Amino acid sequence: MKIVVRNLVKIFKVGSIFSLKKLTAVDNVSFDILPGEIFSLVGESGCGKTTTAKILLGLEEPTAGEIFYDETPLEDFIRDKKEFLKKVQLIQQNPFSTFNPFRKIEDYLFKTVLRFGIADSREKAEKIIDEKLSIVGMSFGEVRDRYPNEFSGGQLQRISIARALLTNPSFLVADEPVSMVDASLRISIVNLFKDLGERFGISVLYITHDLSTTYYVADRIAVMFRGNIVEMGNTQEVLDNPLHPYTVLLKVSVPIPNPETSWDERVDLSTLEREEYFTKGCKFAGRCPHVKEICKQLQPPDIECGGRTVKCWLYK
Amino acid sequence: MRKLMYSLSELWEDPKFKYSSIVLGLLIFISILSYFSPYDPYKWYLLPTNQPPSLRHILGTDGKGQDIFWVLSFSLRNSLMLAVVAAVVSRVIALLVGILSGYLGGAVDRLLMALTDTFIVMPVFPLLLLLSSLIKNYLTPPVLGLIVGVFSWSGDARVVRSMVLSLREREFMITSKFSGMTVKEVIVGDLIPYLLPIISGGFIGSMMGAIGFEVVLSILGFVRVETPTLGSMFHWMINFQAMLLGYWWWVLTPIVTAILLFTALYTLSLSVNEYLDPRTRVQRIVVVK
Amino acid sequence: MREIVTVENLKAYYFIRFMGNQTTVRAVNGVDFKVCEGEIYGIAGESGCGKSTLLKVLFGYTKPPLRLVDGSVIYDFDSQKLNITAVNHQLLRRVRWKYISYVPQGSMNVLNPVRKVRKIFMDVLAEHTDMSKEEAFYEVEKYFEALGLPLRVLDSFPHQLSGGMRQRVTIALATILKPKVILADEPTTALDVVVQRGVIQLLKDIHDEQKCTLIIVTHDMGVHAHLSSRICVMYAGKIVEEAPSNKMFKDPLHPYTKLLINSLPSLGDRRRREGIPGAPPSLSNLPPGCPFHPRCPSARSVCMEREPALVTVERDRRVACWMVEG
Amino acid sequence: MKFIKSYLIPRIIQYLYMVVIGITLIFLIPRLSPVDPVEQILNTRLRIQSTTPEAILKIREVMEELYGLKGSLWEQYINMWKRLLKGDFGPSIVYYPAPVIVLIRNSLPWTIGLLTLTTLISWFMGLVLGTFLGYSKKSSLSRIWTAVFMAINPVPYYIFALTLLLLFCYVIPIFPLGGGFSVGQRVALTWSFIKDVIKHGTLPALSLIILGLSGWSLGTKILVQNLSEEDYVVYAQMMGLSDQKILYSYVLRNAMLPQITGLGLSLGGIFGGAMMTEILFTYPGIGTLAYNAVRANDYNVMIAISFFSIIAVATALLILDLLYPLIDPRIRYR
Repeated sequence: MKIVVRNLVKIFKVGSIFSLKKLTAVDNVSFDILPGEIFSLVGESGCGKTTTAKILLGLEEPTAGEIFYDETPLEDFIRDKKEFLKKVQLIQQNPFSTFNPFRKIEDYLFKTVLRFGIADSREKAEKIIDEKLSIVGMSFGEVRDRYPNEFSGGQLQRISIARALLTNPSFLVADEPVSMVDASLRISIVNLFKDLGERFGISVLYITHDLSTTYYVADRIAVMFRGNIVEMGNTQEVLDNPLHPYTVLLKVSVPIPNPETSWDERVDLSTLEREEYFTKGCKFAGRCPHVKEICKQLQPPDIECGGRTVKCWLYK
Repeated sequence: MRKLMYSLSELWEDPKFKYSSIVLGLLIFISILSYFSPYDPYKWYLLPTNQPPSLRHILGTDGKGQDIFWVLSFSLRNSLMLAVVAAVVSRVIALLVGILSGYLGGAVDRLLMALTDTFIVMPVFPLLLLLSSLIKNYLTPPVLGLIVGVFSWSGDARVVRSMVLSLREREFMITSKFSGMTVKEVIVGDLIPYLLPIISGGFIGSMMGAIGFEVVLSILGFVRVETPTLGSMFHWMINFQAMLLGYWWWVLTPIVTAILLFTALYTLSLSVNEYLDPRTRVQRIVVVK
Repeated sequence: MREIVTVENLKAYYFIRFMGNQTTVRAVNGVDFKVCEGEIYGIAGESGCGKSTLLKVLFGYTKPPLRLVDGSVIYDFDSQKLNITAVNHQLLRRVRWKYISYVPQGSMNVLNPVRKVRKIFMDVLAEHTDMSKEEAFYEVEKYFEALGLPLRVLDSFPHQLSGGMRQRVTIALATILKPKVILADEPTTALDVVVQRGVIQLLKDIHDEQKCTLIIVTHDMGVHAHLSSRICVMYAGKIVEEAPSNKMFKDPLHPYTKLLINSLPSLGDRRRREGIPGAPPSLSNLPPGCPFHPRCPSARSVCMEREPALVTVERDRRVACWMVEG
Repeated sequence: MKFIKSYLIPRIIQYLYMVVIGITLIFLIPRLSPVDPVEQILNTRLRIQSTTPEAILKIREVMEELYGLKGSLWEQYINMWKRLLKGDFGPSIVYYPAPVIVLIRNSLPWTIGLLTLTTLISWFMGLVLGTFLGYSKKSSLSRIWTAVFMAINPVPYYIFALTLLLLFCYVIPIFPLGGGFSVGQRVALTWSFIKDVIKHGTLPALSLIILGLSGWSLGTKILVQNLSEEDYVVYAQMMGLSDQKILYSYVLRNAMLPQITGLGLSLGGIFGGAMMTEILFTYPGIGTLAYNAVRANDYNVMIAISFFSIIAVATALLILDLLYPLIDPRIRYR
């Protein structure tokens, strides 16, 4: 499935009715996700990546902007709720809270299969469930009659992926799918995503703050900062040679598991994180090492630069 | 069903639960006996008055010439019925208002919460007094239960709402949605397990409140005291000055019964609340297996 | 160099009872190691391997259901030796913060929500020094300036601070008395990368400045690579490998360490990697023999029957594996 | 300024709204009930003395006037508001022609004196004792106290009060049977009068304090127990802070927040709570007044008491809401 997002804006109203403050969580964001591609939204907490995902999933209303699923506008597509949820599925961040601890795992799996008309009897459903579980390296026997907290985080995240695959979706949103999973199990889950595009042609929106797994798994990347996409392009190109100063900062902050790479230069931490949303110029101007006068006055436009987009005055 | 039996057997390990269920069981048994009573509870002076306990009348007779044991049996039946009606009514309203308000949000939420707040500031006691004195002749125990129920849901509706509000933000609610679950399934499967402690604790609490309220109304003479209830037993006992005349069996019967009933309900709610606490319940699922 | 912490055969279990069912969680199951003065000693391992519990025991904080079963933790300060598992409550309170302090996991809720940050610092100073109120007031400011933290934070309530700032405040709180040993439990977990780097920087600065000893627990091997000088890897309540960090990353000996390090994706490398099969064992139901054998690709029959001891293979390396002979 | 706009005004609107709805309900309930109070009074009067139909009509008219039952429902409603705003609750039926407001003015000090004092005492003692019970829950002293309170707590108030009466008025007669002061005492601010009032007030106060204390203690105990497991309390223990410091600045400070709400609500609710005490101890307060009013269908008195009751609870809630930002910084800086 091809997803097109154009000029997406989401403004939250904070405070009470008497002292409204507008917070632009997603600020004029545009991107495409191609069929069978893993597209990654990368950024720190509060950069708007999760809000963007929620809008794509129909869980949040956009303030402005357009979204198309294979040319169909989101508003039209979502009208048939069953069809929408069949085509668009998600995997959440924390496997321990993805499932209600008082509900059996199989409850979720059977409901998904039966409600979306994938199978019409429990026997057939069980076969389909077993099939999808085997994709993630598990079987129905392991899951039968058991509750979520009888599983480890890694297992739960596999089940979560299998559940999302049950409806044979064309688009999968994965919101930080491995950040709560143990290191030894993380890569095997990331590998599942790697295969999804190749084996099933599913488009994946992979949301994360972890550049290492993004580099490993994503085809294209968009780096978000305070609601803006500041840099977008081919993952390898962007991360091997970042252009935007924020991408550079992100990259050098990744703790690489190799003691020989040392951190020489020091980083400055913003103490005014909330204020950065409300600045009128470039939102990174406050801590950018290359800041110019224009950066403080005017928000930079999206600039095409060697096959990628950068939102920075340096490249004008 | 198997799960329920298992839970009961687990609860039985708790001495609090054991005590309260034995006492309540006994009281319920006595109240059921009323269906086999040899006497009509509304007829006075069928028996010699003020007889101390004997084999014929195990709790003696009172100043109205009635057998105290059989009066007690009818009274317990009526008081318990009233309590259950009040508890069911107030729980149903509290859950309905709380869940609707928290789940739907928006204008519905504001409207329902405005209503709830009003009921919170209402001076329930004087108002109920006024009401019951006005319709004294219509006040059968179930009607009184209904009235008490209608006036005692507001606090818990707020608690339910705030719990639903926080549950609504949980990730598993989104999973349920993407698994195609219906609103009913989400409420039953995702919300109710977390609301159980407040439902059960509130149920027992409003039972206690309703019984106590009936006793107060009866002592004050604001209900039809001819109907045998725990409260009317107090009423006649005080009215006939049984205390001053030294008819200890008549004085002690309602007092001991009331204390037994209230302590049993109280310990039952403590024990059940401990058992239903979601934190320990989640852990127990694994340990039990 | 002088050994400041000596841990011997430490065993600490959680005894949990539910409605008549008793379970024993062997969180720390026979751990021994030594830490030298001025070192940054890293403890690595996945969730549920007992590393956080170990740190609590090192701090002398064993509260039911956690109970110390065996072993000792001996601190060797200039003047005296101290077995923290066997000192009384009074002495423990005097030693804590002044000599040994603790940076907790997740600073979200460790600061009293109704108390200003400055007050919390002054509580600590009032308890452990004989400073007057005014002296304490300025001492806190001086320390914040030295660490490069904004002073306005002092007059805020904890909920007004961002997660990263709260974590840095917590670190400052743990180090204001310049303790000899600092125990840090996952100090960078749940922080954004840039903030995480700032926190690591802060810990390093404090270490260089105060010449203290740092014992740091984290599951993030990347953080260990940048912070720890020596690392031990825990698995199922035990240390399976211990080595200086450059050797650990370059040439891991234990199969678990090997798989763990090789499974980490890194920037600039898209080659396919494989994860470790299976899942970590439950600490209340350990497999017989080597606890890693069900997941180990090179397990032999001996691994299923007997547990390997942690043996010294080189001067500064120890491994617990039948495949590696000392 | 921002505080007034975003905090004060919405709350005052809410306050007015609650008062209006509450009073409207009080207005509606008797009118919706199937019984006509005038009819009821007429019936009882007519049983005693025979009257001509014209006289009955006359009496009925006068009664309807007194009750505010003249005209359409809407007119009655508007009239009620007009009178309420003037502080005019009409005359009492029982003590005709004494105005209701005077009756209330005479009863109010007794109720407020007894109930406010006992509520404050039991709240404060409950807070202190409950904190002790919760923080040192393993000591045997704490266990004994908890057991005692758990035994007292479910006992219904009237049984408890009756037992006290039996014990201290009949078995060991050290307190007077009831009343606010001895018959024949002159109501004046003299030493002997005050002593008399205290003597009469002790037993009802005791009954309220003991039951209240057990409730507040157990509530605080649970709060403190839960708070003791909070990360910041555990961390304060790790920091080596003294138990006093932790109890006072870390535990109690946080336990206060919900308990102050509780105090406010029960202070607001003293009119409702007063009734049983005052009747059992024949204490001359609002409760007794309400009791007599209900028995004699003294409708205006009931309306007036309900009105004050609503105002009291709503005002208590408003004051709490306004105080909350001062106690809890999390609300102040939202």
